[in-house]
Parts: sequence; C-alpha cells; structure tokens
Amino acid sequence: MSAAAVLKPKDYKSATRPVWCPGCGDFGVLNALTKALAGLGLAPEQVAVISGIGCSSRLPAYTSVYGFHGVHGRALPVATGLAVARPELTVIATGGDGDGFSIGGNHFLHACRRNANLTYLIMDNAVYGMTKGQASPTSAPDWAGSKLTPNGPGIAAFRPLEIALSAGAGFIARGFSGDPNGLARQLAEAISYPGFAFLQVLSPCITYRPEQMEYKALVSAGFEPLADRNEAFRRLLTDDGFTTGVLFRAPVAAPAPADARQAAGDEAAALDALAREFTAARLRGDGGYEP
Amino acid sequence: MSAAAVLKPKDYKSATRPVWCPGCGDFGVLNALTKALAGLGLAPEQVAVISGIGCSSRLPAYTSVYGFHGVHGRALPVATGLAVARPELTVIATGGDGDGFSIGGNHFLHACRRNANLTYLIMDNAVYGMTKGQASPTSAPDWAGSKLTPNGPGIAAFRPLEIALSAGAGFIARGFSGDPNGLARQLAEAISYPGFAFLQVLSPCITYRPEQMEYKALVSAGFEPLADRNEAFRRLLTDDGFTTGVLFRAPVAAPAPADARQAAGDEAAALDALAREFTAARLRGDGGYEP
Amino acid sequence: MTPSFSLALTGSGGAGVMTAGQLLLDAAALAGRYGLMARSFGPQIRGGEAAALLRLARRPVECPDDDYDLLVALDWGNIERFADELPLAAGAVIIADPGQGGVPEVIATQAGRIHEIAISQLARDIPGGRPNMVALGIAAALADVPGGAVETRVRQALARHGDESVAAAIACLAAGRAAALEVTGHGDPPSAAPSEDTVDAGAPGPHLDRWVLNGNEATGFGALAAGVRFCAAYPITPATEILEWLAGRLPRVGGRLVQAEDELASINMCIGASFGGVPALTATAGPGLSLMIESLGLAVAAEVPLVVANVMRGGPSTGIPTKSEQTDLNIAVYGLHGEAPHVVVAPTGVGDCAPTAAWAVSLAETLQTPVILLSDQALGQTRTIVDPPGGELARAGRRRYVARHDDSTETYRRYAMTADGISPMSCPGLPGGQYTADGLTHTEHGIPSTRAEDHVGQLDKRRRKLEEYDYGPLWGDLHGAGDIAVITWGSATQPVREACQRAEACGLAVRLVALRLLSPVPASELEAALGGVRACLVVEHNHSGQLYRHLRAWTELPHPTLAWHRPGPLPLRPGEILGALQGLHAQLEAAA
Amino acid sequence: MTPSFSLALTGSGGAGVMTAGQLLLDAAALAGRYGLMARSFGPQIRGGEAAALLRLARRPVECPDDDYDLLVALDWGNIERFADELPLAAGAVIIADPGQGGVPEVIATQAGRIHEIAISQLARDIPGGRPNMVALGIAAALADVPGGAVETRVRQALARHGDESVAAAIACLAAGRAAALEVTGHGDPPSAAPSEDTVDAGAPGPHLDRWVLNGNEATGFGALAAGVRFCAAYPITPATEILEWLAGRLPRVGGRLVQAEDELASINMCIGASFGGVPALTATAGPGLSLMIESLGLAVAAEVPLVVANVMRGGPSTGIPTKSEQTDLNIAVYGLHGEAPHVVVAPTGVGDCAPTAAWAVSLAETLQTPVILLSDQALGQTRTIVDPPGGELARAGRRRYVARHDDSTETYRRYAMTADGISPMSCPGLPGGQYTADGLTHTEHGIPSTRAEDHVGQLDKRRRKLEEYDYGPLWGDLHGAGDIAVITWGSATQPVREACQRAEACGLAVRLVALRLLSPVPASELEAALGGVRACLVVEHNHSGQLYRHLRAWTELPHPTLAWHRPGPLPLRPGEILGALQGLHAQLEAAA
Ligand SMILES: Cc1ncc(C[n+]2csc(CCOP(=O)(O)OP(=O)(O)O)c2C)c(N)n1
Ligand SMILES: Cc1ncc(C[n+]2csc(CCOP(=O)(O)OP(=O)(O)O)c2C)c(N)n1
Ligand code: SF4
Ligand code: SF4
Ligand SMILES: [Mg+2]
Ligand SMILES: [Mg+2]
Repeated sequence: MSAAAVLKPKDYKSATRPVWCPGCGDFGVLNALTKALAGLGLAPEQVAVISGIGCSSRLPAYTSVYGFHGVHGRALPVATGLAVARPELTVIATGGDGDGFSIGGNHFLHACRRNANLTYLIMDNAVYGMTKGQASPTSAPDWAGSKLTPNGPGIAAFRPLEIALSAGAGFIARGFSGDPNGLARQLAEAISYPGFAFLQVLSPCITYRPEQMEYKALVSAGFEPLADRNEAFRRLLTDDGFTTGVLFRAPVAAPAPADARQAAGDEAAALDALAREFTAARLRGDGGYEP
Repeated sequence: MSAAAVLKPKDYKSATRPVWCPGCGDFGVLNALTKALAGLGLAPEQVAVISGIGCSSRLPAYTSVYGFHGVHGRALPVATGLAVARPELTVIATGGDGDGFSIGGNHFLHACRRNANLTYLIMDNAVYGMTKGQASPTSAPDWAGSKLTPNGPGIAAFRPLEIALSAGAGFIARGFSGDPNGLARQLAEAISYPGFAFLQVLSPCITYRPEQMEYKALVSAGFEPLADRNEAFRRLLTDDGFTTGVLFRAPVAAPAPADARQAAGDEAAALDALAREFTAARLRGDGGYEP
Repeated sequence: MTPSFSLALTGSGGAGVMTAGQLLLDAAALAGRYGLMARSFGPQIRGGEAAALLRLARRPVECPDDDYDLLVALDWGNIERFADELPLAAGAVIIADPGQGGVPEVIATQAGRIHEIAISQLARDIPGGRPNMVALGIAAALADVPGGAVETRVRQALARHGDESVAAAIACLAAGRAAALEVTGHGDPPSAAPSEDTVDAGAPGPHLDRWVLNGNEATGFGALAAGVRFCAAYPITPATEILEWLAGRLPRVGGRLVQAEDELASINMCIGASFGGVPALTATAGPGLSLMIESLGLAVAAEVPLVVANVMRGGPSTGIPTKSEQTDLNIAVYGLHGEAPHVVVAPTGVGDCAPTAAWAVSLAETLQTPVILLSDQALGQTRTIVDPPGGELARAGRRRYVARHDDSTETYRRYAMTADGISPMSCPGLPGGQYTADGLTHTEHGIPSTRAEDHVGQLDKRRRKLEEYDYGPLWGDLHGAGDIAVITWGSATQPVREACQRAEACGLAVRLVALRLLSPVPASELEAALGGVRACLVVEHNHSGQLYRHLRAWTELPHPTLAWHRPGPLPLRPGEILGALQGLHAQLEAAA
Repeated sequence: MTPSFSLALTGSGGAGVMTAGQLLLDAAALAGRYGLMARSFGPQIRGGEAAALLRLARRPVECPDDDYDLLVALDWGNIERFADELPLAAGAVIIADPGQGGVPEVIATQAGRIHEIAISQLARDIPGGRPNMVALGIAAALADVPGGAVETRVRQALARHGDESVAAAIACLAAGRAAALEVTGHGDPPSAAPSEDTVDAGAPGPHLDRWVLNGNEATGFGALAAGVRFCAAYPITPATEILEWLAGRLPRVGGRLVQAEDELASINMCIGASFGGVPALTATAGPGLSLMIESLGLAVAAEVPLVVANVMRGGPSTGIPTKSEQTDLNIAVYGLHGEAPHVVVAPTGVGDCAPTAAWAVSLAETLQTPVILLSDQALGQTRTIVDPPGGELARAGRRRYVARHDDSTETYRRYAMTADGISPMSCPGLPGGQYTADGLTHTEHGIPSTRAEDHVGQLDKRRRKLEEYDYGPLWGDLHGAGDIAVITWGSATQPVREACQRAEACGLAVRLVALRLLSPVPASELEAALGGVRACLVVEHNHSGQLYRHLRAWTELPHPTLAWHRPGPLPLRPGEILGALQGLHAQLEAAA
C-alpha cells in the first residue's frame, strides 16, 4: 500500500473470521482499534499487534497489520523486544485480563516501570473466556460461576489502574468496548503517547459472564487526564471500576530503556576494534602486531 | 524440644556458618528473626522459613526451624502451598529484592491479593548480590554500578509498599537491618497478623552497594499503623523510602483462600460415595446395583 | 474382534448434538452396552459446528473404530471441517434433513446410503419438541439402543425441567425412531439384531456398577483415592476437568485446592504442600508443563514427592489444544536441566486412568520424587463406559522418620545415604526433624556443598532409588504371544490392542507390550517380555517416534524394530495399525 | 604431548591470588606462551578462600593437566576445600609461608617438596608491598615465565595506581623471584629450561595477536560479529559475563541490550526483536533455560530465529552454580513440549567459542529456528590464551521475501511449503508482507488451523528444513585415524584430545570425533567418520551419559561402544580419559 492512499478502518481488518462468540465485547475493541489506526493514518506495515493466549488474544490475526500471537502471558516482553529493537514502529500489545494480570502480571509491573514506547490494551471481562469460564484476577471474590472456585475465588480483585500507577506507567486509561468511538479516541491517544500507555477496556464476555451486558448502564465517562501522580491516586480512591477516560498522562515521557542506541558507524571497524581488545598486545598497552 | 522449655534467640540459629560477607545487612535480619521467634515462644518445629535464591535467600539454613531453599523467585508459592495445606504452622517466606520483585513479582502481587496466613520478609539491598551486583527493581534509575547497565537501569524504581497496598496486602511494614530490636518487633507483629503480612527490610549490601552503609543516617521510625487503606495511600505519597514501622494493618483479616476446609469425616465412605457418582446406576437416578 | 456400531451426530452450535450424543451413550450404559463418545468442535469459541462421535459395543471398547456406520446431520454447517474425522463405512447410513439443503459433496461422494428425514419439521410438530431429541430417537433406533433405556435416561436428565419438557422429549424420541425405521426399512438396522446380552432398560444388574466417565475425572478420582489432599490449579485445555473435578471433591475428604496465578505458582504450591507432608497434585498440558520444568528439577533435587498429570494435546507450542497427540514424552522424560531422574507413567486407556493415577501418587510418595503422568486429550475427554478398577487402588505411603528429640548431638540427616537410596523424611510439625530442603547440591544434612563426594553421592543416591525399586507388574501390560511384537503406550494402546485382536482373527499372532512405566525404562522386564520375538513395531501417536527413540537409547530392541507413528489431530484407528502389522509380517515373510 | 607447567596460587579472600594469577597468565602470553587460568572459590560470597589454577605451555593447551607442579600458598585458610581440586604431581614444589602456620595435612601428606618463604614478611619489608606480588614473583620464577614479561604486564596493569605502586610491585616481584630461586636451588625450575621459543618480553611478534580471553567473552564476540544486535539479559552464573560483555559492546555497533525482569521476559524480548528482523541472543544457565522452554517452543512453531547461549553448571536445580558439568544436553535437545525440532551446537574449546557462536547465529537466521549453544562454566570462565579464529566467522543471512505490494489477491504466505522447508520471511516495516506469526498450528498464511493437512504439513516442513540442510564441515572435528574411536563434545573435547595425543605417544592410535552439531544428530557424517572402527568410547562430563544415550537413539554406533562419563564438580583430566582408553584397548586385546 502506498503511503499516499487514505485508508479506512476496514482496510485494517483481515479476511479472517473471528472465532469470538456472537456478541462478544472483543468485536467492539477490534472496531475501535481499526478506527484509531485509520484516524492516525498509520501505514499497516508500520504497526504490529502482539498478543498472548485467550479469546481476546486472537485479535492480531483479524487485523491487516503485522501480528504476533505468542504464548500465554508473554505479549508484553515480545512487544518490548520489538519496540526496543525497532523504535520506529508502532507497537501495540494486547490480550485478556487472565493473560495480562494473572500469568502475565510480572511483565505488566515491569513494563509499567520500563516505559518502552508501546501501548498495552487489555480486554477485561473478569473471566478466562478461552478455557471456559474460570475466575480471573479481576473477578469479584464472590463470583461463584466457575467449577474451579465453586464458592468464588474469595480473594480481593486486582486493581489494574492502581497497580499501573504504583508501578510507574505514564499513561493510564479505561475504556468500554460498547463505546467504540470513545474507545477509538482513547486508543489513538494511547498510541500517540511517547512511552508505555496502558488502557483497560471493559469488554464483556457474553458467554461466561452474561451479566456483563449490564456494563452499558454502569460505565460513565468520568476521568479527565491528570498530570500529577498523586492526584491520580486520589482520584482512584473513589473509583468504582466503571469510570472511563484517560486517568493519567505524565507530562514528559521517561527516557527510553537503558543506554540510547548509538549510530552504528563503520561496523567492520568497530568489530575489528573489539577483536583487538582481546589481543595479548593490549596487555602491554599497545595495539597489536602489524608486521 | 519440649514445648515447656523456654528458648532463647540463639536456639533458633543453626550451626551452619553463613556465606554472607562480613558486615552484610542480612546478619541483622537473622538476628531479628531469631529474636522475634523467641519472643513469640514458637516451637522451632512449628515454624518454616521458605526462600528463593540469592544471598538473602540463604537465610533458612541458618535457622533451626524447618527450611526450604527453593528456586529463584518462587518462595511465595511454596510458602502459600505450605500455609494452605498446614494452616496450623507459622510460615515465613523470605528472600531478596531481585527474588521477590523482579523474577518473583507476579507471586508478590497475587500473594498480596490471596491473603494466605504467612509473613513475607524481603531483604532489600537494591541489588543482585549473589550474581555480583546487577541492578534490581529497587535500584535507582541512575545507579551505574553494574556492567550490565553501565549507564544505570534508567527506569523508575519499584515501590514495594505502594504495590503491596494496591495489590491488597493487609499488613505492610518497613524495617531496617541495622535496628535488630525494632525489626524483631515488626517481625513479631507481622508473624502474629492473621493473614498476609509484608515487611520490606532495608538490608545493606556491603560489597556491591557500600554506599548503603549510610542507611543508618537516613532511616527514621515514622510509620504509625493505619487501618484505612486510603489513609495509608496518602501517607505513602510523601514517603521517602526510609521511613520504618508498620504502615498499614487492615483491621480484619480477609477470609482464607477459596472454600474452607471441611472436616474429613469418614474418608473411606466419602471415597465410596465419589466412586458411586461415576456409576451407570446414577444415570437412571438410583444408587447402583446391590445384589 | 469387537462387533460395534459407530455413529456421528453433527450440527451447528446450539443444535444440541453433544447432549443427544451423551444421552445416547448413557442409555447404552443402562442397556448393558460398552462404548465411548468423543467431541469435536470447530474453531468458534461457542456456537460453531460440533460433532458427537460415538462407538457402542457389547464388549469393552476404548477407542474409535476405523469408520462410521451412521451419520445423523441436524444441519450441514461447515461439515467439511469434520470430513477428515468422519470416514464413513461402505454402506453407511446418512440421515439428512431435507430442510437444511442438499447433502454437501464431502459427504455425498462417500459411499453411503442417504436417507432423508425432516428432523426439524418433526420437532416443530411437537409442542416444545427439539430437533436433537428427534435425532437421538433416530440414532438410538439405528444403533439398536433399546428405546426403554433411552427413555429412562432422558426422563432422569430432564426431570428438573418439568413434566412438559420430558413429555416433549419422549415424543421426539418416538418420532425419530419411527422415521428412522421407516426410511431404512423396518427391522433392518445396520447393526446386528438385538442380541440376548442387551439388558432390559428397566432391569438392574451388575452392568449398572460400570463407570461412565472420562479419563480426566478418573485421573482425579485415582489421585484422591491414593491420598492426594492438595491441588494447585491453573486452567488449561484439555486438563481443566481434572482440576474442576478435584475442586468440587477435595473438600469432602478434608483436602484443599488453590487457584494459582500461573503454572510457576501451581507447581511450587504443590511443592510447599508436599514439603508439609500433604500429598499434592497438579494437572496441566504441554505449555504449562514447560513452565513447571525448573521447579520439577527442584522437586527432584530436594526430593519432594508430587504428581503432575499432563494431558497431552497437539504440539508444539500452543499447537491444537483440543486435539490429541502423544507428543510430550520427550519433555516429560528428558526436559529437566541437569541430571534429574524422576518417574514418568501413562495410563493405557480411560479405564486405566484411576489405577495409574493412584500408582503415580504412591510412587511419588514412596520414592520422594516428582512423577509425571502422561494422559492425553483422547483419554481425558472421551466419555467412556468402563468396568470399575478391579483391585485395590494404590495408596500413598511416605517413609517418615523423626529424630529422637533428645538426640541433639546431630542434626537431622534428611538426605542420608541409604542402601535403597530412599532417605528418611520428616516434615514440619515433627520435633527434632528440622532440616532445610535445598535445590543446591547438598550434604546428607541438606547443607549446601560443592564437594565432589556430596555431589556424586547424592546424584548416585537419587538414581539408585529409582533404578533399584521394584515396580512390580504394573510396569506394563502384556497380551498375546506371537513372535511379532508391538510396543506401545498411553492412548495408543487401545487401537493397537484392537489391531492385534484383528490380526489374531486373521491368523497373525501378535504380542502386545503396553508400557505403563516410561521412565526409568523397565529395560529388563521389557527385554524379557520380548524374548523370542522376530520383529517389533513401536506404535505411537506423534511425529517423530518419541518412545521409539527413548527405547533405543535405553534398551536393546529386537532386530528389526520398526517405528510406526503419526501425529494428530486425527485419532489413531485400529485399521491403520493392522495395516502396519501386516506390512511388517509381509516383509518378514519376503525376507524368509 | 604438551610439555606444560601447572601451578596453583591459593589464599584467603582479599589476598589477591586471582590478580596474581591473571597477571602471570597475561605475562606468559606476552612471552609467547599458551596457557589458561581457572578460578575456584569457597562458598563465601566474598572474602572466602580462593585458588587461581594455571597451566602454561609452549604449545596450545585448553584444559587442565592431571596434577599441579607448583603450589604457592599465601595462607592456608580452608585449604581442605580445594584438596580435591589440587592433586599435586609427584615431586611438586609447595611454597609455604611459615608465618601462616604449619602446612595442613591434606597438603603435607601429598608427595611434594615443601619450601618455606616468608611471603608476607617479604611484602611487609617493601613500602607499599603486597604479598600477592611476592607470590607472583615466586610463581613466575618457578614457572619459568620471563621476569621481563611479568614486569611489562605489571607496569601496564598498575599504571593508573601511580608510580609508587608500580615500584612497590616490581620490588615484590624481584623479592619473590630471588627467594624462589634461592629455596629451590638456582637454575633448577621444575619445568624445562627457557627454550628458544620463549619470546623476549619486549619483542613484538605475531604472538601478540593471540587472544587472551574466556569463552564467555568469545561467545559474546562471535555473536556480535555474526550480526546479533539485540540482547535481553537476566543475570545468572556462569553466563553473566556474556551479557555484561555485550552490554558494553552492542551500542558500538548500533545494537541494544535490555535487562529483563526474568528469563520468561528475556527470551520473549528476543523473540520480539527477531520478529522485527534484528538478530537476537540471550545467555543463561540451566535454571534460566528451564524457564525459557515454553517460549523456545513458540520460536520453533512461529519460526523465529534466535540464539540461547546456555552456559552449563552443576545440576540439577540450582546445583553448583560455580562448577562445570555437561549436564544440559537432554533439556537442550529434548526439553521442548510437542514436536519442536531445533538446533543444538557446542563449542569444542575456548578458542572455538567465537566461531561456534557465529555459526549458531547464522544457523538460526538461515533456518528460522532457535539455536541453543551449549557452553559450560569451564569454557565460559577459564581465561585462556588462544590463537584467534582462523577463517572468517559465519554471518547471519535471513531469507527475506516481500510480496509485491500491488498483489492484493493473496495475503502473504509466511509459512509457505517449500522444497527445502525454509519459507519466505518478511518483517514489520515491509509493505505487503504483513502476517501474524502464530504458535497455534497454522496454515501457510499463518492462520490458526486444526486440520490434519496443515498440522502434518507444517510439522514436516519444520523437520525438513533442519534435516535436509547441509551443515558443512563444522558438524564436527576429526583428529587421528586409529581403529579405536572416541566421540565427545563441548569442553570435554580438550582433555579428550590430550588423552588421544598421549595414547598416540604410547603407540595407541585413536580416532577422535568431537561433535559441534548435537541436534539434529549428523548421523551419516558420524557413521562415515567411524568407518572401520573396532570400538568406541563416548566421553562426557555428566552423570548419565547424555550424549551416549542421544547417539544411541539416533545412530548406529560401532559395537562395542562404551560410555565413559562422570559428573562434576571436578574437571575432566586427560589422564583419567587415557586410562579409559587403555582399558578399552586392553579389553579388545583380551577378547581378540
Ligand atoms: C501456559 C499456559 N497456561 C494455560 C493456558 C490455557 N489458557 C489459554 S487462554 C487462558 C486464559 C484466558 O483468559 P484471558 O486472558 O482473560 O482471555 P479471554 O479468553 O477472557 O479473552 C488460559 C488459562 C495456556 N494456553 N498456556
Ligand atoms: C532462574 C534463575 N535465574 C537467575 C538466577 C541467578 N540468580 C541467583 S540469585 C539472583 C539475584 C539475587 O538478588 P536478590 O534476590 O536481590 O538477592 P541478594 O543476593 O541481593 O540478597 C540471580 C539473578 C537463578 N539462580 N535462577
Ligand atoms: S467466551 Fe467470552 S470472551 Fe470468549 S469469545 Fe465468547 S464471549 Fe468473547
Ligand atoms: S554480596 Fe552483598 S548481599 Fe551478598 S552477602 Fe555480600 S554484602 Fe550481603
Ligand atoms: Mg478474560
Ligand atoms: Mg538484593
């Protein structure tokens, strides 16, 4: 595709038919994503969507950009490797609440700290959809809908936004799959943020959490972007989990990870110099034997 | 050892000589722990100390209680399994900041949520001691003391107390290895707490972070136990990382994980009943064939 | 050879083919039949096309047949997805609903007799009627499952939905039966006429004590019966049912289950519980097993008993989670870093899952080692009618030792060098038994050591305890006595066994060795079992012949020994194995 | 046989034996010698006892000798810990400082000539003098390393500490040298007199182009030279130096290193970078490799090139992190779940680390597969004087393909079936090449599939690309032509090679096959190399004979083939292998 062509949202969709159940919230997320990409005018080959395993993690193949459908819980490190190695690309990591907060929780913590330039979009349905409906970290302690925890998980639900803030994320937002336009706007903002941007999307699982069809009535666009971490914390203390919008946007992006990439210069010469560091000649302070 | 005998701190030490460098902060932690155990009058065989890998994780073998020196990063799940399977024991998980916050970060998050009855004591020296001094999650972004990150890790330091609070821990404290008496008191409180208790101990690494010898001048006993999560958050917003004491103590322990253990009753009869659930007889609604 | 009848019920999501299939299998059980039912789904998470694949017989059967005698299609949605899985027998009966459009080519081109029944119309004609109940009536009639048994089962299953539902279903059954007998010609079902060993649906009898269950449930039960009282769980297909079964049952025997954040946690939680003296198990599949590898090595080094039930699915990586393959033998045996000998066992059929799971628990506890039980999707998720286990199930018995508590001169020698390699083992709560379990190379006391004598001594000890243990007759099952042998394992055992029976019926005697103990390799038992054999075939359901390579590494196999194997997703069928056996035989004859 | 001189410098923490040892090795390099130095530490994290273990020679040597000719003890702190590691030659010279107490029994009882030198007193007598510099003077004198070379090296090393430091050190050297020659008798060093091939310390010459480095640095260099431009790191002994070396050097060639939170992250970061077209490597040891297993399977299935340099240490579990063992072959080859063929290679010595690392990178990139490079602590951490690699190092070359971007009729076939099994590979940024890489079984386009033709097709393709590739002569190194053969790999190669040379010197011709390619097994090359062999020995440094079993599984070995192996922590020494060879020879003679 030539850069000049103006692409529509549908141009960011592939021909592959989603495996999702009819009515699954993830359809709305796919729509919002394609809308956001079109809105930003990004060339599909400059975008990569990276995921783990779960219903939601099937998303990459339904787009026309580069995709990576990895293993359960590891979307973020794959995305980080790609973003660090190829900083000119637009990298979006995605997946479910189980993938991201349960098995992938450690990468979430450290991705927030590391602040590589990528967007992390979690489709949160408070359940493991793909494995037929077990409790996820965001399930309520008394949700007794799974045979694995017949009396409910019995433990406090995971608070994604608070954790992201504690861990150091610079951009934090919440969206709702039932509001594709709002979600597309939030996504576009997240993608444009020059660092790690986290976006929790409430995305109902029609099959194992049919009660989530009520989300529509519960959500309200209440967050206004705050630039101060402490204020954002205070705002969260009264959050009911259904407020949408951008909660926090750190004014300056933290520096890129570790040492900045240096110009490659003359590679052959550099390698030569490195090899010379090993020579015995160096041990007496000179540059080697050149007859 | 008979329960009647009054044990002294030294009775909780083993004959094994620590591998730690002379002056390592972990000696102070060992002393405080044995003091706390003696103070609580716990029988050594009723206590288990579980660790991962690192200098600090060597601690269990230096005690006379049951110990488990597992693999890197997995102290908490081992301790959780033990605490859930044997609720009458006193279970203490321990290790370093690398073990607990880097490779073990996910277990930390979920142990805070799960609230099993155990104590987690992190010896935080903001470095990987055992592997010769690389940056850990709690290292400052500009700490350039490691060849692996010659310009410093460049990313925000991990905030253990904030994360613990966000994740749902019910007891959160900070101690200092240079104050074994205060630390012993905090430890005793943590051990007595009927749920998950987290204790970050500033424990200098004399070898790779000699500048930490200054901690003595920096720490101050400033936390007073708060019972309100939001207040604790507010308190943390002004924390400099060197305030010690109990920050947070949730008034009521959350329930034990998942379903409560039921009386075993007659095992043989229970197994028999379970086997009968498989029979064809059940498919017609009766109890099987008994000629 | 087992005379049997195989049938498939297909339809789109929501059509209820799985319910119909399961009711038919249950009814067959009530009627004294044996049989099994596998489920096949399209890629949609829910609501896609589905097929219930049944086989019914008057003798025990535990594997699918070569092809299907009957196909009842509620509709044709995406039937081509199942074409590979649905080989139709010559002269098979195909029941098509004309209201669903023409018979698709993949089906029509197969040699079968197509009969039309307006299934959905029949259902619509009955108030509250449902097409899948009509299909059940059709299938039962053509599969010769007594109507009384079907009715009994349906009444019981629908009771909670009220009398009207039951009545509607019964009417549908009758309509289906009548239509089926009409279109196919009365009294002419493709299977044999009702034989004397079909039990009256109402009659009680020993057949009602048979188990109707899948291998996952059976595995959970065997573990529980052997003494497992702790489980840490992270869901994964196709192992989740083991965990779910235990979640509901452990509390009844004073046990506990924890849902873990991931498999790194679940395996270590099991280690913690077992260190505490409580027998522990977790269940997983390939990706989860991969994540447990490091900590399994810890369990080997620290000598912590535990069982991992690994339910294999198509690999590598995420592979095909819903399909069966015997593909994790390599990782199960060789996957640990360092020298980490442990035990690997596999059940040889659904009926063997409970005894093998119990044995796994008892081996783990006795030998203070992790045991990996290799089940697979075919065993785990195929609902099967089996005889309950014959003998007593094995039970956990851990060697315990407590230091005399006034003996303070020496600390507890947890890893003492013993002749049989099994050391005393205390556990928290026992006074005087304190020690620190360690994954570092350690002394007999458990103190870290880098000395050669400790390292080599403990390596020797841990190998010795596994190699010198007497595993008894459970190491493998032997059948037949020909001078051609087949070696196999796990779920391949049942199709191989049936292939051997068929070979025997054609006059070709075959000796079958089904290994239950996969590591350490029972080399001397195996070599004895193969005494006098002229040629050997190693059959398994994977791409590279993992058992074949493993046996080459550790035993002397007869010459020639051929490897016959192929990967999933299609199940192994007796006919293809019979073909391989006949090929080997012909080769020998030609050479002779 | 290599005439060589082996010596040990021992002392408590802070005594500076490692510095002295390293300066001696460096000086030997300046003097045109070859040699190596291993380090041994007690259990203390810092400040415990330590030993520098050197071997110096006039011909290339890359392994320790059977025993030590000289022991210079700065003090005796916990010397018994090193007793196993310090076998003294008959007539070895022991230099003891009388100020440190009597010579401990473990040393005194060995057959050696004990000489007393008041090392610390001599140092105290020199303002700013340090005992380790006196010890260096002693060792250099007795090892016949020219004083000029030592002085040159010491001047250069201490220059930044100022002239006074340098002067003090030089005085210590002289004092040590004088004392050593005095107590042992002038001109009577236990090694041969200075031979003509000892270079004048001041003279430049081609020997100054030799490399003085350890295998970890060499591995990092080889990878970098081959094209690696991304590394994700999680520290672990004894692999950390690879990561640290790269951290400092990658930026100079435009590459980047990220410190990861754990190995699950580091391997997946490499996958991400490589998916992005940037050759990637990570380094780890057994526990970390275990954690990477699941994602290595993903790299196999999604066909993502990458290299894992696994530096082996004592196992299982945490084992002995600081000691060498060849113990991770099993997990490297068989550790992945499902059918996940990939490549495993091992360098055959420190000098081979750079070329093998470069080859690993080029194989990964060409074959679109993960490659595991098996180094070990002995290779990784032994500072060695070697000739720089002879030929060009291999370089990464990935097969790229971009769909014509106006060709919109078909999406990119990333996993197209090709004759050689290697598919076209695009990467983000290339227009028209978009695809989704997937660990699920997939079609040629990368779309998830559960169909047999896709599953079997892709399994076949991935096996084919590895099995039909021409690996060229690097598959293994051959030496000698006897009718007894030794097969070995990795760091065992050097002691085996020396054993073969010694056997040859005693008239026993031995053929040596050192495998560099461990998986897929180069079966036909190996069988050809063993043509005409009467008997074979498989030598390795582990407990169960992992290579032996692996070769049995995949090749036909000569009869008889004996497995000779033992675990660490003690290094393999040529003498014990020679013994095994002679034993095999005697057995053959007896049978003949
Ligand atoms: C290592 C590993 N463990 C477990 C699984 C099984 N598994 C697949 S998806 C999934 C959970 C998915 O939940 P979530 O991420 O919330 O996605 P959703 O399906 O709800 O969109 C699990 C446990 C796996 N594939 N790999
Ligand atoms: C899986 C794995 N990865 C890496 C290591 C190497 N390792 C050992 S200890 C350690 C870090 C220790 O740091 P910390 O937990 O802070 O303990 P400290 O030594 O500082 O007390 C690492 C990375 C290991 N043993 N296992
Ligand atoms: S199971 Fe739930 S999350 Fe998965 S596709 Fe269906 S509705 Fe969506
Ligand atoms: S390296 Fe640091 S943390 Fe480790 S023992 Fe020494 S002082 Fe303590
Ligand atoms: Mg979910
Ligand atoms: Mg630390």
